[in-house]
Order: sequence, then C-alpha cells, then structure tokens
Amino acid sequence: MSQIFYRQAVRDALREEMRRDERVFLLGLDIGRFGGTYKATQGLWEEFGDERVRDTPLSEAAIAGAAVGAALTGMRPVAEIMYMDFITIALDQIANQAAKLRYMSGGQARIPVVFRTQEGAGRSSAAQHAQSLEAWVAHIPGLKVALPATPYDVKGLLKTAIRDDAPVVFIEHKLLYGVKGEVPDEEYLIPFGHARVCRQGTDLTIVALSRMVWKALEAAEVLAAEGIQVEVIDPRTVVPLDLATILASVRKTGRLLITHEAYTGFGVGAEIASQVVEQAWQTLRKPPRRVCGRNVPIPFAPVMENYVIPQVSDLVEAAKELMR
Amino acid sequence: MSQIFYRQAVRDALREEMRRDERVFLLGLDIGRFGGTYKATQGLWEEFGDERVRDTPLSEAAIAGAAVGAALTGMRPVAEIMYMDFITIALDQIANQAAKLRYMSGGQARIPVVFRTQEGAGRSSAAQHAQSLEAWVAHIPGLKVALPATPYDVKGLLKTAIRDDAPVVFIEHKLLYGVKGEVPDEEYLIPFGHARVCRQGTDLTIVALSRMVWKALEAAEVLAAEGIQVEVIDPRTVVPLDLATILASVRKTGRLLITHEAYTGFGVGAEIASQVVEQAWQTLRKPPRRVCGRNVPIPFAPVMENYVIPQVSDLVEAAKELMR
Amino acid sequence: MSVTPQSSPAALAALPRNLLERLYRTMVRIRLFEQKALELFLAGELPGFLHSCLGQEAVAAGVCAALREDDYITSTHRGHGHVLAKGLAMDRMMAELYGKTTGYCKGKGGSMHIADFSCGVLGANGIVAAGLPIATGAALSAQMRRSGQVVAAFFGDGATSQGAFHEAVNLAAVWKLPVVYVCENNHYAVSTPLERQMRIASVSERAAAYGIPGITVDGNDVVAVYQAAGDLIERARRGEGPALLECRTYRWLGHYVGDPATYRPPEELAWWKSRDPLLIFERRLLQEADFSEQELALVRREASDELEAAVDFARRSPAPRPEDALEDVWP
Amino acid sequence: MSVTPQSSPAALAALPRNLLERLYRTMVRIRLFEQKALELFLAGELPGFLHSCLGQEAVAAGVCAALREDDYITSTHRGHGHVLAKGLAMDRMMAELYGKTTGYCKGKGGSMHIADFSCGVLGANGIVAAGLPIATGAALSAQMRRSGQVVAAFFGDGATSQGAFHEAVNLAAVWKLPVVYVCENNHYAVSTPLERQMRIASVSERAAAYGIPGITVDGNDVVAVYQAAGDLIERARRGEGPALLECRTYRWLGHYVGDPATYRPPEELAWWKSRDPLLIFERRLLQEADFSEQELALVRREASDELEAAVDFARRSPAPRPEDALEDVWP
Ligand SMILES: Cc1ncc(C[n+]2csc(CCOP(=O)(O)OP(=O)(O)O)c2C)c(N)n1
Ligand SMILES: Cc1ncc(C[n+]2csc(CCOP(=O)(O)OP(=O)(O)O)c2C)c(N)n1
Ligand SMILES: [Mg+2]
Ligand SMILES: [Mg+2]
Repeated sequence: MSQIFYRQAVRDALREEMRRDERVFLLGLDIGRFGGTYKATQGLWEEFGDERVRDTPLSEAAIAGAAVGAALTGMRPVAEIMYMDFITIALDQIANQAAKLRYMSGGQARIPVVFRTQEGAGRSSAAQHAQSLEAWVAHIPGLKVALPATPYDVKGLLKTAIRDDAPVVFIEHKLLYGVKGEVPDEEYLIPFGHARVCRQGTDLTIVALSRMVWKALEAAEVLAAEGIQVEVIDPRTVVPLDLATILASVRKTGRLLITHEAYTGFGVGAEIASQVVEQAWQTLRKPPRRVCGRNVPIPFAPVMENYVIPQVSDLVEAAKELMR
Repeated sequence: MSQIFYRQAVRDALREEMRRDERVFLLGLDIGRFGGTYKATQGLWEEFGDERVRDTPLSEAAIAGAAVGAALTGMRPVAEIMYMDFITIALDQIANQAAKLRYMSGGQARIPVVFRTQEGAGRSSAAQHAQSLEAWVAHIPGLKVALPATPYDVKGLLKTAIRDDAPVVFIEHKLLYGVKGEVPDEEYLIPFGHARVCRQGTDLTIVALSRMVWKALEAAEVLAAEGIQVEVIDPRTVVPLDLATILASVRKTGRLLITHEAYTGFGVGAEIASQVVEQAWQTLRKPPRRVCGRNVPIPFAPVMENYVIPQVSDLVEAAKELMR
Repeated sequence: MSVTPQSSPAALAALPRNLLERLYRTMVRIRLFEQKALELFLAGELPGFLHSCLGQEAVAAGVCAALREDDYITSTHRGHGHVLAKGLAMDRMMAELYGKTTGYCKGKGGSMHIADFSCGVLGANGIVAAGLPIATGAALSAQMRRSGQVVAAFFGDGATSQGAFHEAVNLAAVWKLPVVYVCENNHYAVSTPLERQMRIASVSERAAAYGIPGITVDGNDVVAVYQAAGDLIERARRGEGPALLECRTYRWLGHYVGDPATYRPPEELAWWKSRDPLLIFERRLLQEADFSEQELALVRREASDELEAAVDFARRSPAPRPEDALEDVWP
Repeated sequence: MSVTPQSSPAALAALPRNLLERLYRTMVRIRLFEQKALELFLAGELPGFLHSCLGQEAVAAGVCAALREDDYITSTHRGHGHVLAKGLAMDRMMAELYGKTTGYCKGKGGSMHIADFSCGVLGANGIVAAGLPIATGAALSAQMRRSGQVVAAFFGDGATSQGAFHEAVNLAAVWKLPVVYVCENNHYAVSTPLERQMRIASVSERAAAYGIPGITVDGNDVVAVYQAAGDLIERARRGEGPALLECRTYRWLGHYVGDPATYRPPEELAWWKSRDPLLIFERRLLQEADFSEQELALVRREASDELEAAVDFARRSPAPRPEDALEDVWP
C-alpha cells in the first residue's frame, strides 16, 4: 500500500496498461510533454514517446473520431477530452458512432476506446468549464460511464475501462486530482457495475457520485455526532449501475438521499431515484430526496459557485429532514 | 376551425410569425425551394425569398451558431436541425452558448432563437435518424424544450417559441407530420408550461410525450372498454414542466404511467417520476411506471424497431399491471 | 488545384486486362444492384429509405480497384457502390436492405449502415462526414501497427462543409497518415448546389488549407479515377501522407428515392446522362482494349445471375425476431 | 498568401495624429491592465484562472481602431485586450475579475466571459472557436438589417483546427457576410506549437478553402495591423464579403498564469520580447511622428490613473449574495 494522489493513480493506471499492452495509446490536447492540464499524464510522454502519447491539434471531434477509428482496427486508444464541457464538440463520435457502431454492424465491431475527461465545479471556472454532464452519456445505450471518487477507484476502474471492449466515458473530477489515498502496490482491477459501500449505517442511505462522495462522508460524520447513522454508497459506474447494492441498503434504511454536482433536473439522480422507487416501493419510508446541482449555469464568483453545487451542510440538512 | 396536417400547422405558424415580425427568419438545410425533408417549410421560400428562408451549407454547428449570433444582435432566427440525431454537431452552440450567454453576461443577452428539429422512430431510419434526445437539452438550464403532439399544439407552441426571448428547442415528430387535426382560423398562442389534459379519467394517469400521446389515447380507449378510466396528460413542454397539472391528476388517480419514445434510462420520464414521487408521495398507490424506449440503439428492421419503442399494447399491459 | 484530364486511350490500353475486366465487372455489379434496389424499393419490398448511387459507379470502382484487400474504406449514406467495389457480396447486402438476419448487419443497420470489418469496410454512415474522423483513426492505427494499410474515405461535396471534414483532414495531414479522402462531388447536397455550399470552384482547392495534394478528376472516367487514386494511395502507403481526391460526377436520381429533384435543370441531368460512366467505359473497352462484346456480355450475365440469386436469398432469409433487437449492444 | 510587410515610416506618418494617440493609449491600457491583473492574481486576490495577453496588445488595438463604435467583436479566453480596445472600462472589467456585482457580468462570467452588448462586445468565450459561428451570425444580422455594421472575430492559431472555424468561415464566404476573422497567431495552442497543429506555414493559407482573401501581417506592428484590418473591414462593409487576417505575435507568459511554458525555447521568447509591440510603437511615435516624450507620459499616466481607480472600485464593490446565482437564467 502507498498513499498516492488521484492524479498519480490515473497516471499509474495508464502506465501499467501501456506497458502491458502495446495497443494502448493516448491522444488529446497537451497530454504529452505538458503532462495534461491537471498533470494526470505527466511522465508518460517521457516513457512512451510521441508515438503513444500523442498531442493533437485542437480538434475534439477528430480526437474522438480518430480514437473510434483506431479502436475499430485493432488499437486500444485512450482519448482525452480536456474538460467535460467540451464533449459537445466530440459528441457525435461518442454518441452516434462509438456507442452505435457495434449495434449497427450487427455485432461485428469491437470499440475498445476510453474517453477520459474531467468535470466538476469549485475552481471558479464558470459556466463552460465546470459542468458535470454524465447524464448525457449515460442516456445513450452502448456507452459505459464511470465516475471514480478515490485514488484507489480511479486506478482500478481505469485499468478495467482500458481492457473493456465497449466504449467507456471515464469521468474524473478536477478537484479530486489533489486528493490522496491508499492504493495497493500490486496490480488490481475493479469491475464495472460494483458499487462501493463507503460507510455503513442503518438510518439513511446516501448515494453519492464523484466528489460528492467525500462531502457525503463528511456529512455522515456530522450526522453520526447527532445520532444518525448514514450509509454512504458510491456507485462508481452509472452504466452499468449496481442497483442491487443500493436496494440492499435502502431496504435496511428505508431512506434515500442522492447527491451529485450535475444539474438536478433530468440528471442521473432522477434515474437512480426512479429505479429505487420502482424496486423498493414497499420499504421506502420517505420519497427519495435529491441534493444535486441547482438548475442554473455555474457562476464565476466563488460565493455563488458554492451556492449552486451541494455542500456538506445541504446534505446534513436534507438528511435531517428525511429523518423527521 | 379547419382540419389541417401537423406539417401545415408548422408552416402556418412560421408564416404568420414571419409576416408579423420581419426579424423572424429561417435557416437550415434544404428548407427553401426543397421545402424541408418533411415538407414543413414548403411554400415559405416562395413567399419570403432567399433572404428570409435561407438554405445553408451542410454545417449544423454554423447553423446553430449563426442563429445565436443573429439572435444576440436583434434578429429572431428559427434554425432547423434536420434530424434531432444531428444535434450532436450543433450542441456546443445550443448548450454552451445559447443556453448560457444570458447568464454568463450577467443578464445582458437576449437570445430569441428557436432550434426546430424532429425526432422519433417508426420509419426504419435506423440508429442515427430515429433518436429522441429531449433529455439532453432538458438537462441544460437556460433552454426551453417543447414537444408538440397535435396540429393545434404545434402551431400555438411554435408561435410562442418564436416570441420567447429565451432559446427554445422545438421538437417535432417525424410520424406526426401527416396527422390531421382541428386548428382555429383566428390567431392563438399556447403558453409554455401548460400541460394539456387530453382525456379525463379517474383510475390511472398517463403522462405521454410527443407521438406517444396518440398511442396513450388509443390505449385509454382499449382500457375504457375494460372499465379502466385513464387520464392522459401531455406536458407539451418539458422545460418548463407543468407539474401542477400532473400532480392534480395523480392525486385523483393515485397511479402514474409515463411514456416516451426516448431511451428509458436517464430519460425525461425519470425526472417526471422523481418529481411526482417527491411531491405526491402520500397519494401514490403504486410506484410510477415508465413505458419508454428500450435501452438499445434503434434497429433498422421494422419488426425490431417496433419492439424497441413503446406500442399501444405495452401501455395497456402496463396499465393493467398498475391497476392490480 | 491540379486537374487530371480524361484518361487517354494509351492510358487505358496500358492497364492489365484483368484489371480492366475487374473495373467493368464492379461497375456493372453496382449498376445492376442499384437498379434492382430501386425497383424493389418502389415495389414496397424494402423498408426505410434509399440513396441511389446510379451514375456514380466509376468513383467507387476506380478507387477500390487501387486498394489492397486489407485496406480500409469508410462510406456514406450513398454507399452501396463503395462496399460492392470493396468486395462485399450482393446476397448479404440485399438481405440487409430487406432487414433480414442474414444481412451484413443482421437487419440492424439497413442500407445506410452496411459494414463488413473482415473486408475492411468500416461502415457506411448516416451522419454526413462522420466517416472522415474514423478513417483518420484507422489510418493512425495502420501507421502505428506498421501494417502498410491505406484508408480510402468516401464522402460527398456537401460533407466538406462539416467541421468533421476539416478536423479529420487536418489531423491526418499533421500526422502524415496513410489515408486518401475521396470526395464524390455530385454537385448537390440534397437540393443545395455546389455554389451555395462553397465559394470555390473545386473541392480539391480545400487541400491547400492542410498542405496536402488536392487533385480533381473526371469521376465518370473510371480509368482516370483509378490512376489518380492509385497514385495517391501508393503515395500514402509510402508514408508521404494524406491527399484529397475530388471526383466530379452526378447522381442520376433524386437525393433519395422519392425526391423528384426538380431543383436541377433537366438539361444538366441530360448532359451527365450522355456521359454515362458505364457506357463510356464499355465503348472504350471495345475500342481501345481488345475486349469483345461477348466477353462483356458474360460479365453482365454473371453479375445479373449474382443479383438474381441475391434477391432470392434475401427474400427467403428469415426475418429477425423482435427480441433480437436487444442483442449486439454490448461486446 | 499575401504578406503585408512591416509598415513604413511614411505609412505611420500618414495616419491622423489622434488615431496614433488612440492606438498608443489602447496598447498602454491593455499592457497596464494585464500587468496589474497578473500581480493581483499572483497575490491571490482574483479567483479562477487568468489568460494573459501581454505581448499581443497590437492586434487588439490595431483591429478595434479600424472598427466603428457600433461594430461587433467576438473574443476569446485571452480577451482582455480585445474588449479594452473595443471601449470597455477598466473598472467594471476589474470588478468582473474580482467576481463583484459591479462587474460587466455581475460576477457571473469572470475573466473568460466578459461581455458588453451596448459596446458591441458579444462576449469572450471559454470554448475555443465558439465565437466564430456567433460572429458569422452577427454579420448575417448586420447584413439583413442593412445596418452597415461589420464584425471582427478574434481567435487563436489553435482555434483554426476546430470544426467551428471551418463551418463559420465557409458560411460567411457563401453568404458574403461583413465579417473579418482575425487570427492572433501566437504560435502556440497551450503547449502545442504551430507545426504540430497544421502542415502549412501560415494560417492565412486557409482562406483559399473558402475563396476569400487571406492576409498575414506582423501582429506586433500596430500600424500594419490597423491598415490591413481597416482594408478588410471596409471591404466587408462595402459588401464584398469576409476575409481572414492573420496577425503573427507571441504571448509573453504561459498559457495561463501558473504555466511556466517550459515547452518554448528561451531564445524564442527573448526574440519576441525584443520586438515588444508597445516599445516599438513608442519609439516610432517619437521618431516617425511628432510625439513628445511628455505627451506619451501623459497617456501612460492617464491609463495608470484609470487602472488605480479601477482596482479601488473593484475592491470596494459588493460581492454578490449566494442567491444571486439564481437570477439571469431566463429573460
Ligand atoms: C450531419 C448531417 N446533417 C444532415 C444530414 C442529412 N443529409 C443526409 S445526406 C445529405 C446531403 C449530403 O450531401 P453530399 O455530402 O454531397 O452527399 P450526396 O448525398 O450528394 O452523395 C444530408 C443533408 C445528415 N445525414 N447528417
Ligand atoms: C473546444 C475547446 N477545447 C479546448 C479548450 C482548452 N483550451 C483553452 S485555450 C486553449 C488553447 C487555445 O489556443 P489558441 O487558439 O492558439 O489561443 P491562445 O491561447 O494561444 O491565445 C485550449 C486548448 C477549450 N477552451 N475549448
Ligand atoms: Mg453531393
Ligand atoms: Mg495560440
């Protein structure tokens, strides 16, 4: 076990997979010598060179499309979209090509491509650099979607993503790169569709995505001090979604709170809530509650930005209401 | 009152608004002399000419962006995206620009633009010409989203959309263009955020979008014959959403079924279900049920295509289960 | 822009006999297949819609004859010719048009999505220009695997207005990838004529923006197409990078079957029909090479036998079950 | 590609005195504003991130001086210079960088989104190249309203690899819209040098793809920029259509403040710094026009007074309330 940063865990996963399989390569903006905007690919260009760590022109559609074409013909590309907000430009290749080529070809195509990106607010990056858009890609059949919250998870899930023969949208969080955590020294993989129970509890279930896992854990601390035992679950992948683990928890607690940074409206939380309601109707004591991003663009000034994404205090307050 | 086709109602709305306000103009692919792929703009080029009915090169990003720029500077463009599937290419201008420019500029910008498009399966158009992607745009704060189901609604809502100072994504349905219905001869507008109760009933509420409204009404007929009284509600706009009308119905019936053609997972139905559960927990007798598109790309062969989008029989069956 | 003139009799005569026969056979197969598809569609036998490439046969035939078997192509909504030329069989294609389980895509793709990875056909595409970035990626893969493969990306004149065209070609130019971008300039994108799509006379002028060769050829002259494509493909194979090849041609029918194409002057269509690529080549094979009428008739008969068997195969093939729709999403 | 050489002494001397002063004042204002913003950012006073345009002042100053007051611009992430040159006030800009309610965007936009529709500033943009289609649309609007307005769209070299660049410029060319696309070629997109972005020597070569003029000028020579921009802007105003103007320049700092820019050779930076656009112009105003050192000092003092007052204004302005975040979504 070592304590490493999330960004290092990303890099280690990439490095290990590139060493293991020469078909794996990276392409994206400024991922080479520059090491990526959040330094998650630092050091890889030095080891693997221009050929396998490829800086591209500023062309997200071509980055994504070239990755699809390479994946169709025997390579295993990891394409980086610098900010998830820019996925707008690459979305045709992701949602209309990568997601559908296997199906449209009657099962012929294998498309082992990973679209790595990062999302999230909290750096005063304003409306076009802070969105969390996982709902867009989760909606499209044929795409898997991962949102790792810890160094351990990001490494294990990224390695799995690279070995998967389906296209994966792999969503990191810009404020997690500097988070440290324990990561085994030996190799490990984390299968998709397995939620992590981050904290056990009996009174209330919080399902949290990405950085909200950390805030949920903080809220659970606060609530524990007031005698409320919260179970915190991180689905880790939303497609496939490990509903079973969430249901097992809700059957125990009878109360569900869902939290993500993405806009509340038409977000992933609505799907999770709907599925839980469909499956655990009898055991729910209260309607599931969503504490998610407000339905406004992300503002620049920190005081407003903090207001539009959920904070620990919002979770604590909502949890208490659910307990009433 | 006249009986006119849905496509005529679209055209009449455009014509009336273009006559009323010379700032209104159209741009898109083959909307001029060709009259549009579904002939919804036929005759407008003859009346308004090249200047106001503008055929563009094959450039959806520029179509959308030019519309945004024109809207920012005093015009009221109606930009057509031929198939909603192609919105992938225009999405940056719609979701990152049109939706956010007002907010990012601290309320300065007015962006009176309408993005007209059409969605839906049922013509063996396969995976890239049959998707219903309203969830994508509904998720983005700053965009209004309309999905008219009848000639009456499409005319009244389109006129409202054109007069709205916010960007509107206006989603027609390719199989509705040939549907006929009553439309008043005198001018009328339909405000956004007002659902239509298409049929009254006491046992079960069906909330249906776009073409599914028609199938829901058929299902209601079938169910009525078996003694089940269904209330059918068409929200008409999903942003803003008229939750009050849906809640009033659910408080009466205690049972909710939601149906749309879009993929079930992470679709609009999840949001509607979640909001109803949050607000009408006490009166719901059963968990809301979604009868929506299956989570697979749209296949070509009719027998498979019919299977992946909801049919009347699926609604009838689900309704009966809910009544048990 | 450099323009290759219509090929000379000497150029034709210099080509190997079996290549000439192959070019002819391919064009005949495309012509017959498209005529039959049209007929079946009008008879209501085929679901969906149909984009006919009648009149454009020489481009597909010329380009694909210059490719190796393991080379790749990406195709378009108007793609039957491309994939037939690359070697696909009529029976499984026809079955796909019928939406049958024996089709190349098991009835899931239909006319607009025919693919056969084993033949290097990376797929027709319903999104205009979306095949170009994919072609760029396949070329990248070929370069990285040092496989010596080349990619030919087919697309229309309209597609060159798409951002994806620009990004894909630029990326290939920067990385010197082995790909030839083949524009079938049929002078219209649906109803929109060339001069309302761009303010230049030739699509190949766009090559200047990427620092790559741009060549325009007579797309109804299969020999000229073959030679220009061959030069650019071999150049790409040598590692000298991508190129843009514009083939000037014309679609005989409307954008899709059912479009009366009233936006085109009748004399324009008549002029192009007088330059029927298949008839021109047939005449030249008789006059400039030593083909006999009998030989050509045999090729036509073989193609028509293949076609008849294909329709029969397609009709007799089983339709998918509804639940088959749930398969093939995930690997 | 045509290249305008560095402007001659005669060219400079031929310009009206008040124009020369305006060009100088604008460049000084940009220089001082950017230096101060850098200082405040490093001191931790400004949230978010900062893209400095130090070293690129001549482009914004030269282009905007050739615009009418009611003309439009679209700007970029590196946009402080553009909007200052178009006439925005330092105080409300600085307040925006501080995220205060008195900022141009009430603290909702920040450095990357400064807009003032009343001054024709249609917005800086966080999405590279997204301003270009918007500029095309504003030009369409100007054409349809017959307002005589022209649009200048600023963007970087990197932006020309975006599909949006291609689609926007092509559309404007087809419709002959009154817009000048101004590429600030500072030779890098973040860490990626020009030769890894495109296989051509000059961005202006891309104009050939659209059938419009493409001009390259020395972007550190404000007179050359002013004259080239003026010609193209007046051409556009006369209804002769769009053009692409490439201004060759260099950013002195990293991509954003905090980027040490180790990917650039130090001698390259040194060379460009020796060609400081402000110093060059200052020297020429003294030598080639009849400006005195005192006059220039006065301009500098006025700018620095404006700046000081601006910082003061920004600091003293009220911060938004959290709930203000909920306003301004809907009209
Ligand atoms: C991105 C996108 N926009 C629009 C369409 C609708 N569409 C299909 S084919 C076509 C015209 C294509 O023109 P061109 O590229 O010249 O090919 P051609 O049909 O002439 O062979 C259009 C507009 C589409 N399929 N994809
Ligand atoms: C679509 C998009 N991709 C990537 C980015 C991240 N990004 C911001 S600025 C920039 C480089 C822009 O280069 P250039 O256009 O040359 O402008 P410069 O920064 O040199 O002024 C990048 C990659 C972005 N903002 N938008
Ligand atoms: Mg064409
Ligand atoms: Mg640059």
